[in-house]
Amino acid sequence: MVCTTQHVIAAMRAAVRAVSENRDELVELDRAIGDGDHGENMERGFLAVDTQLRLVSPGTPAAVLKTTATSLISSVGGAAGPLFGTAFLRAATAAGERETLDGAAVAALLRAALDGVTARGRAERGDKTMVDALAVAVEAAERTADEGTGPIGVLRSAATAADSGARETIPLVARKGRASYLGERSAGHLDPGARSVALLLHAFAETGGDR
Amino acid sequence: MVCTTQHVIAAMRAAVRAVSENRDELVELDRAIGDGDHGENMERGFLAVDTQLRLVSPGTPAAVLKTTATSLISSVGGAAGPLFGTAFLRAATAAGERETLDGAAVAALLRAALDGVTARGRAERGDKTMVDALAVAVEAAERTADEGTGPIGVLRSAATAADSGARETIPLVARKGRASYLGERSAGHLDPGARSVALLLHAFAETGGDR
Amino acid sequence: MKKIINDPADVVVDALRGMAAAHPDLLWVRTDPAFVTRSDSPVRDKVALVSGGGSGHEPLHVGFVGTGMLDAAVPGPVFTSPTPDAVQTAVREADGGAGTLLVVKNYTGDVLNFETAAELVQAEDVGVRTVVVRDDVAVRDSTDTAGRRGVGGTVLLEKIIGAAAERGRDLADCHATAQRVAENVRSMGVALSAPTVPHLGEPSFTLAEEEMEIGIGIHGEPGRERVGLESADGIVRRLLEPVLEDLPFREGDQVLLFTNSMGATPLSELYLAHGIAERMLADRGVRVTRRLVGPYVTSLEMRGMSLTLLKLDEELTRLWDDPVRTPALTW
Amino acid sequence: MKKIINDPADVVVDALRGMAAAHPDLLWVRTDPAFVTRSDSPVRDKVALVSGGGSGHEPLHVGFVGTGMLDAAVPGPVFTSPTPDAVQTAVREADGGAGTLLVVKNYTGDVLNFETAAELVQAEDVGVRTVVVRDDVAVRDSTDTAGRRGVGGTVLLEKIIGAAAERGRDLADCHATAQRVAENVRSMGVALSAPTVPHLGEPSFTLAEEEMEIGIGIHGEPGRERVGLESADGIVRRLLEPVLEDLPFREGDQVLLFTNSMGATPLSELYLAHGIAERMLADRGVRVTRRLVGPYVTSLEMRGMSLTLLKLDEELTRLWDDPVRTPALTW
Ligand SMILES: Nc1ncnc2c1ncn2[C@@H]1O[C@H](COP(=O)(O)OP(=O)(O)O)[C@@H](O)[C@H]1O
Ligand SMILES: Nc1ncnc2c1ncn2[C@@H]1O[C@H](COP(=O)(O)OP(=O)(O)O)[C@@H](O)[C@H]1O
Ligand SMILES: [Mg+2]
Ligand SMILES: [Mg+2]
Ligand SMILES: [Mg+2]
Ligand SMILES: [Mg+2]
Repeated sequence: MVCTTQHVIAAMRAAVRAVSENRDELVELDRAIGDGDHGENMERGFLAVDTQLRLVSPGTPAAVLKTTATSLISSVGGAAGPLFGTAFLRAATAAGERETLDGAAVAALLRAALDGVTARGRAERGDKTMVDALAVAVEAAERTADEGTGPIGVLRSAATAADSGARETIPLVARKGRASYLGERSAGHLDPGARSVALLLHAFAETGGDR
Repeated sequence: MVCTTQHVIAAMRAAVRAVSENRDELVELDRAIGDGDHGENMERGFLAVDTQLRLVSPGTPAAVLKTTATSLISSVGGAAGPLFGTAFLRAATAAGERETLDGAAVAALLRAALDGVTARGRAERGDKTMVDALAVAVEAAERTADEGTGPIGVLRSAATAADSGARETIPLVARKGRASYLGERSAGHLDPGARSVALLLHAFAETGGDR
Repeated sequence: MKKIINDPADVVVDALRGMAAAHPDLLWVRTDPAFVTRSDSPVRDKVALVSGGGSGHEPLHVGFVGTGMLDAAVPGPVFTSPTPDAVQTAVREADGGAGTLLVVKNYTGDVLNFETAAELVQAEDVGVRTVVVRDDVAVRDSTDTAGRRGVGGTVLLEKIIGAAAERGRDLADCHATAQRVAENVRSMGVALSAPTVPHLGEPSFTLAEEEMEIGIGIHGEPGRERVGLESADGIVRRLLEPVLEDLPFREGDQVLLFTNSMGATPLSELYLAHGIAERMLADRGVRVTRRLVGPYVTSLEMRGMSLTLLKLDEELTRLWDDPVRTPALTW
Repeated sequence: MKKIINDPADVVVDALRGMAAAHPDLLWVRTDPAFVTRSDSPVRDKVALVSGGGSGHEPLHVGFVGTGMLDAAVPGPVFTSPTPDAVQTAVREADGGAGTLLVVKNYTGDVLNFETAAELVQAEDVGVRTVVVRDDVAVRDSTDTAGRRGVGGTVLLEKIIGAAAERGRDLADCHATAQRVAENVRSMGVALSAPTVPHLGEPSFTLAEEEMEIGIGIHGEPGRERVGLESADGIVRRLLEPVLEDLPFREGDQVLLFTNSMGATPLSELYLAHGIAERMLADRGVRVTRRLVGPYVTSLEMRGMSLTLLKLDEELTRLWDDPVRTPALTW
C-alpha cells in the first residue's frame, strides 16, 4: 500500500489526460467569471509536464513533483501557473528523499501544497478560489490518513472532498483572482481553479498507488 | 395652360415632400448597389431648397430653378448634388427671362437639364444612371409638347416615361457612378438616381401648372 | 446600432470638436462649413495641400493635417463628398499665395464637387491644380466607366506631396510629383464585416459568419466578390497578387508596403498579415524598403484590411522620410 | 470566428514576426521565448524598463518598445501572463547594468509570474524593482481582494518612466517616480461588444443590441454592471465621474486626459467622446493640459472605450513631453 515513483509518474500522466479531456469545461467555467483561458492554461501546462517527464525520467517522487512544478511555472503563465507550480514545488520539498509514499505522506504533501498556494496567492477559504477545494481535500486526506488508510484511499477521500469544496464555491462572492472584479456577479458560478483541483485529485486517485 | 413662378415654386415644394417621403426607398436602393446615402443626400438637398426658396422669394421661373440648383450644389455633396444641381442650373438658363412656361418650354428645360447632366457626368444611356430615366423623359416630353399639350401634360408624360426608364435600369450593368464598382453584381437592381428623377417629375406633374 | 454618439445627425461636427480639443497645437477646426487647417495656416509662399471627402475614413483626411502633410482637410457627411463651397472656404484659409493642390479620391461625387470647387477657387485668382487618386485594382480600369476608386494610396500621396510642399517646391512640381505617386501606387482590400452609417442605423451589407468580401471599397459598398473566409495566408495572397500584377511590380523593385486596417481589425492581426505580405514579396524579389502599418484609411467599424504598394525611387523615398507632424502620422 | 490569422495557436508569434518585419529599425524580436527589445538593447548604464502581460492588448506592450519608453516587452499568450523564464530572458537582454524596473499590471497571474521572474533575475545579480499599476476604479480598492486591475494608466506610466530612464535617472528614482504616477492615475472602461480569443473561437460574453457593459476589464471578463446603451454624453459621464471622485481630482488640478479605444471603436467616435470629456472636465474646473487619444490599450476587437486621468505636476509633464520613438507612440 505505497506509492512508488512509477505510480507518481502514472498519476501525473492521468492528470495530463484528465486536464485535456476537461479542457472545454474549464474554459466555460472561466469564461463565466474570468477570462476564459483556464482550460487552455492547464492543458498547455500539463502537456509541458508530459513532455518534461519523458525527457527527464525522474527517479524519485520528489523529482516527479519538481519536474511537474517547473514545467507548470515555465509554461502556464496566468494565475494558475505559479499557484499550481508552487503547490507541486512544496509537495516535492515535503516528499524529500523518500522512495515511496504511504497514506500519511500523501496527506503531508497535500498539506504542503496548500500552504504553498496560500503563501503565494494569499487567498483564504471562502474567497472562491482553488484554495476552497484544496483545503477541504487536505482535511479529508489527513483524517483518512490518520485512520491508517493507504495512499489511494487518502487521495480518493481528498478528491471527493475537493468535489464538495469546489461545489461550495458556487454561491460565494469572489475576493481573489479575476472573478473578484465581478463583485456580486461572481456568485452562482463554480470556480474553475477549484474544479481543476478536484480533477487532478480524481486523476491521481485513479492511478496513484498500489490498491 | 401655362406654368407661373408660383407654380414652379409649388412644384419644388412638392418635390421636397416627395423626396422626404421616399427617403427610405432611395436609401435602400442605394444600399443595394451604392453606399446607401442617396436618400439622405436628396433629403438634405431639398430641405435646403425649401429653406432657400422661403428666404429668397424668387420672382421668375428661372430664379426658382437657379435657387434650387445652388441650394443642391451647396448642400448635397455626393454625385447627386452636382448632377441635379447642374440639371436645374441649365434649366434655369433655358428658362431665361420668361415669366411663364408652356408645354414646349417645359420640354426645352428638360432637354437642357439632360444636356447638363451628361456634360457633367459623361454618362451615356445604358450606363445605369439617372440619365436613363431623364433621357426617355425628355423624349416623351418633346413628343407630347409637339402635340401642343400644356406643361402639366408634358410633365405627366415625362414622369411616366421616367418610370419606365428607371425600371429599365434594373437589368443593366452599371458603367458610371458607385454602382460600377460592383460590375456584374450591379445587374438586377434599380438605379437610385433614376428613381429620383422619376420621383421629382411626378411631384412636378402633380402641382406644376394650370390644369 | 451600437455607437458612442449623441445625435446621429451631428457625428461629423461632434467628432471635429473632439479633434480640436485633442490637438490644439496642431489643428484649427471650423464647423460651418466643416473643415480643418493647420494651426499655422496659411503658410506664406508654400503650396497648400488640401484634401477632403466623405467622413467615416478617419484618420483620413482630418488626421493628416499638420506640418509636412495637409494644410487643410474638408470632411463631408459620412461617406458623402463635401460640397464645393466648403472646399472653397478651406482653400481660402489654407492658400499661402503659392497655389493649392487638391487631392481627390476618384469617386464621381468627390470628383464633381472638387471640380466645381476648383472653378470657384480659380475665379478668386488662386492657382489650383488637382490630382485624382485611383489606386484600387479591385475595380476595372477603364475610360468608359467611373474608373478605379481612390483608397489607401491617398495617405502615401498626401505624406509625400506634403513633404514636397514643405520643402518649398512650386505648384507645378508638387502636381507632377503627385501624378507620379498616383501612377505608381496600387491597392486592394477585403472586408470581414460591414460598417454601419450612423444616420442609417443598419450595416451596409451582411456577411455570413464564414464569408468575406474581396475587393471591398471604403464606403460600405459591396466588393467584387464574396468568398468563404480563408487563412491569413490566403487572404493576403488574394490582395497582393492582383496588386503586384497590375502595375506590374517586378523583381528588384523597391516598394513601400502599406498594410491598412479598415477600422476594427486588431493590430495583432494587421501585423500578422503584414508579416505574410513581406514574406510573399521577398519570395518574388520585390524589395520592401519602407512600410506603414495601421488603421489609416478606414470605413467606420468595418473589419478587414487593405494592402497598398507604392513603387519607390530615391526622390519619393526621401520625401517619405521627411519629418511629418500630424495627429495620425508623426516622425 | 472572423479573424485574419493562420493557426490560432500561433497568433502571438505570427504577429511578432510581422512587427519585426514592420519595424526593423526600432525592434528586435525573439519568438522562443517570445519577447521584444529595443534594437539598440541593452543600453549601457541606463535603467531598463521592462513590461509584459497577456497578448491581445496591442499596441500594449510590444508597440511601446523603443527610445524613451520600454527596453523590452514580454507578451504572453492571448490574455494570459507570460511565464517567469520569458521575463527573465528579456531582462537579461535588456538590462544595461543600471538595473531593471518591471512594470506589472495588477492581475494575480501577472503579479505572481513577474514576482517569480524578479526572484530569478535578482539571483543573477541584476538590480530589479517592480511597480504595479492598479488604476481601474471599476474594481473596489481593497486589501483583502485581488484589488484593482491595471489598465490605461499603464501606457502613461511607461511613457513617463521611459523618459526618466532615458534621462539617466537611477533605478531608485525611476521606481519612486513610477510609484507617483501609479498613485495619481485612474481609469474606467465600457464595452459595447465582447472580444473573441482566437483559440476559443467564441466571444467572451454576449451583449444584446441595446446593452453595454460598464466597468469592463481588458480580458473579456465581464464588467461591473450591464446597462442599456446610452448617448455619448451618458457614457462619458458614467466613466468620468467615478474616475474624478476616486483620487479625487479637484478644481484647478492639471491633468492628462487619455481617451482610449478598446480596439474596434472608430476614431471618430473616440474623438467625439474625448470632446465631451474635455467639456465635462472644463465645467468642473479640472484643467486638461495634456491628452492622448487612440487605441493604445485594447482588448482584441472589443468595441468600447476607457477614460484615464493622470494628475500632472511639472516634472511629470516634462517627462511626458520628452521625445519618444516606438511603433505606436512617437514625438
Ligand atoms: N490569489 C489566488 N489564490 C488562489 N487561487 C487563485 C488566486 N487567484 C486566482 N486563483 C485561481 O486561479 C483560477 C484562474 O486561473 P487561470 O484562469 O488559469 O488564470 P487567470 O485568472 O490569470 O486567467 C481561479 O479560478 C482561482 O481558482
Ligand atoms: N456619372 C454619372 N452620370 C449621371 N448620373 C450619375 C453618375 N454617377 C452617379 N450618378 C447617379 O448618382 C446616383 C447616386 O447618387 P448619390 O448616392 O447621392 O451619390 P454617391 O454615389 O456619391 O453616393 C446614382 O444612382 C446615379 O443615378
Ligand atoms: Mg483565466
Ligand atoms: Mg450614394
Ligand atoms: Mg455617397
Ligand atoms: Mg488569464
